[in-house]
Amino acid sequence: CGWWGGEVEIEPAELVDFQAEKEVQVLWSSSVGSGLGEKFNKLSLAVNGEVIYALDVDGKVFAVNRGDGKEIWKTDLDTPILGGVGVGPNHVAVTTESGEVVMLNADDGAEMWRQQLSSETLSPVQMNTDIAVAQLQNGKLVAMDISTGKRLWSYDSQIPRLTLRGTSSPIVASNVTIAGFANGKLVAVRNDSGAELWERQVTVPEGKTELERLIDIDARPLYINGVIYIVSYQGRLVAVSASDAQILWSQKASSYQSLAAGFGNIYVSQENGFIEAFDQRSSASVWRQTALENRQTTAPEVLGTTVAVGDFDGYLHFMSQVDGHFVARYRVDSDGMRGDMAVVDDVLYVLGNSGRLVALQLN
Amino acid sequence: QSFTVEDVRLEGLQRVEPGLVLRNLDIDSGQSVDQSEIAEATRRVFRTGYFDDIRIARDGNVLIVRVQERPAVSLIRLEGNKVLEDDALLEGLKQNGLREGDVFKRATLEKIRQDLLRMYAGQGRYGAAIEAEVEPLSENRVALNIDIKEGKVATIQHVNIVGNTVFSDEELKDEFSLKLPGFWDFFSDSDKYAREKLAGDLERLRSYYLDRGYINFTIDSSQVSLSPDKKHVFITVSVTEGEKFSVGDVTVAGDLVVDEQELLDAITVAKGATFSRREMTESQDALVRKLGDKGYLFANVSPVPKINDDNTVNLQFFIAPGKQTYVRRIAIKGNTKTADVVARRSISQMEGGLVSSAAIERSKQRIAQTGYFKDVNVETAPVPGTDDQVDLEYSVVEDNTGNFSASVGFSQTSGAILNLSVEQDNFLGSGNSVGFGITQSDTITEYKFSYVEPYYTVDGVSRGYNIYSRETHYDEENVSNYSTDTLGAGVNFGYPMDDYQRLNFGFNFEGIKVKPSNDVSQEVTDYIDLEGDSFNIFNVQLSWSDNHLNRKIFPTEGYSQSASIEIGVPGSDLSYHKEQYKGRIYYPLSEDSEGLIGSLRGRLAFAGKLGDNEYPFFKNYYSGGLSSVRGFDSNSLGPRDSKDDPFGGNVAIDMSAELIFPVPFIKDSSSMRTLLFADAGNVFLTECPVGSSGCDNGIKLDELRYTAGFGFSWLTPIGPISIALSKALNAKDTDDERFFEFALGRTF
Amino acid sequence: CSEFPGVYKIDIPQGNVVTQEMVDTLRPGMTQNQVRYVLGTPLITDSFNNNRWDYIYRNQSGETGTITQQRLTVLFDANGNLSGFAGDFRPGGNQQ
Amino acid sequence: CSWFGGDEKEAPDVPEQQLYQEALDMLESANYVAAIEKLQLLEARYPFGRFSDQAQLELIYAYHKNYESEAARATADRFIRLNPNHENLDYALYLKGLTAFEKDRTFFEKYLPIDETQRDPGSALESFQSFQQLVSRFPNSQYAPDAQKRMTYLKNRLATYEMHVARYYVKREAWVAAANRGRYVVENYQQTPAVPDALSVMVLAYNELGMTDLAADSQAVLDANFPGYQSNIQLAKKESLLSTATFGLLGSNDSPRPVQTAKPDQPETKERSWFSRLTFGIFDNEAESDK
Repeated sequence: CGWWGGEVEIEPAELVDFQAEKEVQVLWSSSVGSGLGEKFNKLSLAVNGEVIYALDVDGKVFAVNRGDGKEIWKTDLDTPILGGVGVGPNHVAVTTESGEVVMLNADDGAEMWRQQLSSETLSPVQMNTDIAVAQLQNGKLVAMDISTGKRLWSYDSQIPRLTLRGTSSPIVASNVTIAGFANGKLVAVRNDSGAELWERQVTVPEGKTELERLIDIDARPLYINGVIYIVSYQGRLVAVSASDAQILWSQKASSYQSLAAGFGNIYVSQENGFIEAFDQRSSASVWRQTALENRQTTAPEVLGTTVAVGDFDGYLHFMSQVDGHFVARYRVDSDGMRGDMAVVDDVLYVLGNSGRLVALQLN
Repeated sequence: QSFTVEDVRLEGLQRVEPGLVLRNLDIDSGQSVDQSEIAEATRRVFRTGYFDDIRIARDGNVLIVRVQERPAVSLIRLEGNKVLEDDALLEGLKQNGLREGDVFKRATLEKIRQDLLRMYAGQGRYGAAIEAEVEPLSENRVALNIDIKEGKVATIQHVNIVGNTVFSDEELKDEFSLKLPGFWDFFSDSDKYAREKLAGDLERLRSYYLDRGYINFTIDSSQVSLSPDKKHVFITVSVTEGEKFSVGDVTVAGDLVVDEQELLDAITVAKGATFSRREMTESQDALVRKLGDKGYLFANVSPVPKINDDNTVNLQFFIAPGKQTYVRRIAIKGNTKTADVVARRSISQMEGGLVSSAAIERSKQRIAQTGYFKDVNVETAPVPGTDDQVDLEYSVVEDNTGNFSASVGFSQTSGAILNLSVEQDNFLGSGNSVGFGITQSDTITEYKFSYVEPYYTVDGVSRGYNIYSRETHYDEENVSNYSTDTLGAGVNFGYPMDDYQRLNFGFNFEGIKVKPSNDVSQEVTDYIDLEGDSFNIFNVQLSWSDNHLNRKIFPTEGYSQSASIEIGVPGSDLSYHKEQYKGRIYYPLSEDSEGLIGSLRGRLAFAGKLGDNEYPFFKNYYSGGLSSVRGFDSNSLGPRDSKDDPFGGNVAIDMSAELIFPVPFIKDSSSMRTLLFADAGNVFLTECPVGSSGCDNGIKLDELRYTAGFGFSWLTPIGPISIALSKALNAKDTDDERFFEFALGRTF
Repeated sequence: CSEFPGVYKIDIPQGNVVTQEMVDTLRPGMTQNQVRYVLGTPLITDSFNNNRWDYIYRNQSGETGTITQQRLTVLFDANGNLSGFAGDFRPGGNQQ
Repeated sequence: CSWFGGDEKEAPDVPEQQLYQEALDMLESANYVAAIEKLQLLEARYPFGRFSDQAQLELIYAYHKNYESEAARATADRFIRLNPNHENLDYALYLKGLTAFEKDRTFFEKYLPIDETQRDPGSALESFQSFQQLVSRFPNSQYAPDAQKRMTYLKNRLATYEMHVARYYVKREAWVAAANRGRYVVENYQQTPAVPDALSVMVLAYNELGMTDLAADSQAVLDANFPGYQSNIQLAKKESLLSTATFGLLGSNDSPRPVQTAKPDQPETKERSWFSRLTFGIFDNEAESDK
């Protein structure tokens, strides 16, 4: 309670020391653009084949070779970018602050088409072979033809006026798209017409104030052999069977980060910084790591036998998937980390807030 | 089995009133009760929530009710709250039914946490965290210790408008009151998110488009989102602009009780112009006012836009006049010192007469123009039981300047003033202005009596007279050194030419004796040789004034101008003519009434000789000082006589531009005014006065002096005080500059 | 000419404005409320005569000083119904 | 760990009886501010205590004596609302009337020769109503006689105020306004000294309005109740501008203006030209403006 500080805030937990069991090896690292800005936008990178696509908040999109980090091409849209990078068969999509979806050619970064939407798109545009679906901040899904950008259909879900910043990002399968909304609903729509197939209420809002009633689904639905796992803010972690949309099990949880899975567990990076593992079948809580309280942990990624999580100070924490004890730690970016990470062939790719792109391995 | 209760005895009561228990028990002596009725009574008492345990026993025919009171909260201790003070929080809890001395009920703890969290959420502090626990005290009382972490206020991180093509984001965001944290955001709270402010901003955004022709503009969605750490707020507004429309033909329909052309003239919306909702509403108000002037106070005008497909919109104003309304009674409130008639005579709306909204408003302005009141408001209340009669109530706030200004004053020009005069416009609240007294200072000794009755007749014909004897030592007032003894008497009267203009006439007699002091300047001695040193002058003054200011004390709007001519009538010892024009205009620069006001002021004066005698130098104009060009010693500008003392001139020009801004840091600043000013002015001599060895005569505009500075006026109970801090911009080394000027008895 | 040459005097409108059309719609036997609806609320209801209403209109023009005056007295019978009227208006309409 | 917070002021738990006694002593020694503080504490700490009713009454009295008329009125209203049939409710009503009676006369104005009846009656009405409630509900209360006297004073003051306004409207020649003001006095303030003047105004106004029958009625009532009463209210004499300017030396007084009954199609009078206004209408030719 400092004399000048005035406002007393909730303090993030200090770093605990531990016996490192694995050693972090950095394959390569390079600096990409001017970073992700402070507007709390989760500008996540994306990997497609041998190429990593990253971006910065001022509108520059980079394609970098996955092996050595060398830049393949760079396009400058010269307008602020809001959503992360979406990748398709031969396409790279980003969304701008003025509400446009810009589709670039994956080979050379040339602009293929541009489509004006009615609101901001804060999460990566998802694509399958022929349609690209953007999820807007005002609760709309808009599907566009992947080659021409022509609007095919749009689905509107009524969301409350006060929501959490950021949206989930839909799974676009061959004939159905599954998306989680800020009203705590998980919805499946037909790709051909946008008509609603089914809708499940993941969490029911309680409490009086708008604050207590926030139940956004900002995590991306996770599909593992026939079951969709989804978590909402101030609500529940739920497993839904993809075939008949029945809720298999649910556990109390609160997270706005995407999920990860490994060793039969589902890993949740809770809102208060706790990392928890739930058994995929029985939903029992296998272990819970509480040392990262209030450190604004990012979405978890599974790397080998560990599960990795970044935090607001830019530290990358590796925990054993078996019981959650710390295995290694490495500081990626002093500006902190927000975006989602990516793992391909046991290599973890991380884009820090200052624009530092790192590829690293554990051994 | 039941038994008749002879008496009821209560045991274990400490704080709660016996009456409360008995009322809920609801068993009175002589009533026969059985087991189930007693159980029911116990449940009723228990439901009051004051008791932990209730046991009913029977002693013969006496019912014994033994209660165990729940602990009372004797103290609520708050820890860690800085932004919301203790009593603000306690007050909030009290409103939700929890205060010291209350009984501590089970759900109280959780309720406290929720109430406090809600209070902080209301302040935009979504990140607050609160823990409350109970600490038992002696005598069945408890203390509640509440530990608060207030967290930061959620600031606006990002305002984004999507879908706007015609106007840029920056242009639109200027209209918002919610701003991104600016460099001085610690001062304003415009970056703190509040839902009502957002609603207001969206309305301003809509008006911005509707006022520029985009009649089909819609706001599709306005999304407010919060960062997970609850410190930042993001606002996204998606809009559809639609086409730009211009005005088609404008018509008036419905029960036109006033001839159509007069109504059409009141409408400012022109055919072919870009459609603007603001203009449409202004025209609507103009029509309502026009109908109000003709007695239809409750008239209703509704503009009906009809959209054509050629991007034009036809506007039809539909008129529903309602009944002609009359004023039954006019009440005047708040005048504890001023007589009712003094305010009532300025009201042109008559009791028992047809209502005219223009007259009601104009009367409010006329009362304010008397200068006796600091603030005037009018309210119209329909008379119950009738649909065509209203009562008016003019509420005034009296100017608190005291009746007497027997004061010891000080001003640069005349040093310490010992002033035992009663200078009172609204003498004893009679509305007449009376002045008598003695003023003694090193430049002026004056005995005077003046009396003016502004409303000698009921239509505002004013009449008054004054008698004075004054000895002015100009040498003290750093003007050429001579002094004058004047004995004068005069009569004046005036009358209104219309609602705003007045004509005033004055007939005065002056006996002036000029006394040159020892080293007097050549001009004075030569003048006296030529014309002698004592004169009896009979002069006639005719002045015209046109006053549209909204009030006399610290006007904020409107203009006023006056032109006057004074003729020393040929045949008296000295004849001359003096003409003067003065003008002032105030113009509010920002919509809200408390904002900036610009004002311009100007004086143009000319004088010359009439008949055979030379123009009397002691009737010269002077410039410099608080009333003309601030920043120069008073009367020091203009030509100098042979003794290098200011001689004045027969032509005077001064102008001033002022920027009036709200008084910072002071809440009730209705009796203060702060302004920045730029003055310019000087006096000139068209031809050299007799006896001067050569003077730079003629009106030379490059001789005008410019100054700029800060002015402050304050209406204190003992009289108005004015202060000016000014800097001359093009002073010559011979000028006497004056950085700080102060005077009691004048306001800017 | 007016005795204060040039002095601006305000008009002094007093009383209810009553027009011939209003008078024409009057029917004997009307209740007080019906009369009030047609003619408006009378500004003069004398304290000593409660079965008659006086609609007087007087305007003293500020410009010319001339006074225009117009008067209508409405009379009610014992149980408060319109029984007749007098004043500067010709009884128009189909007077029963 | 607040930097300035200091320790939570731990109000000692003074028993109810002692607190009330201390408050009474303060009242005795006319230390009203301290008394108010003690009584407020008592009310907060022991809302249902034995002394709460009596404490309320003492609080109203303390506010009144401390010139806090707003607080006194509010506390009195709350007391009357909370215990409608309390035995010394009359005291509360009396105090409420008293504070309104003194309310708008600031210290300064009491000593200036200002005719109070010409000023805003405002709280006089409120004071009158409180006393009226007191007298009607507690006719034999010890405060009733004094309340009655104050009511008559207030009634006279309100009536005189009405007459001042009536005189202005006579001077203004707004006859409907004057008649209604007169009528208001006659109907609301019967036994006050202003009634004869009110009747005279009604007679004058009705005559000027040409309603001679109504004028006769009023005159009859005036003669019946105040035989031979000569009121000083009459038509303001017309003075020409010249005579005003020269204090009556020159210029003549004109006769009252001609009365015209309105012809239904009254011609719109011509807007006076600027020239004729500036030259006082002297150069207007006869035909142009109708005399």
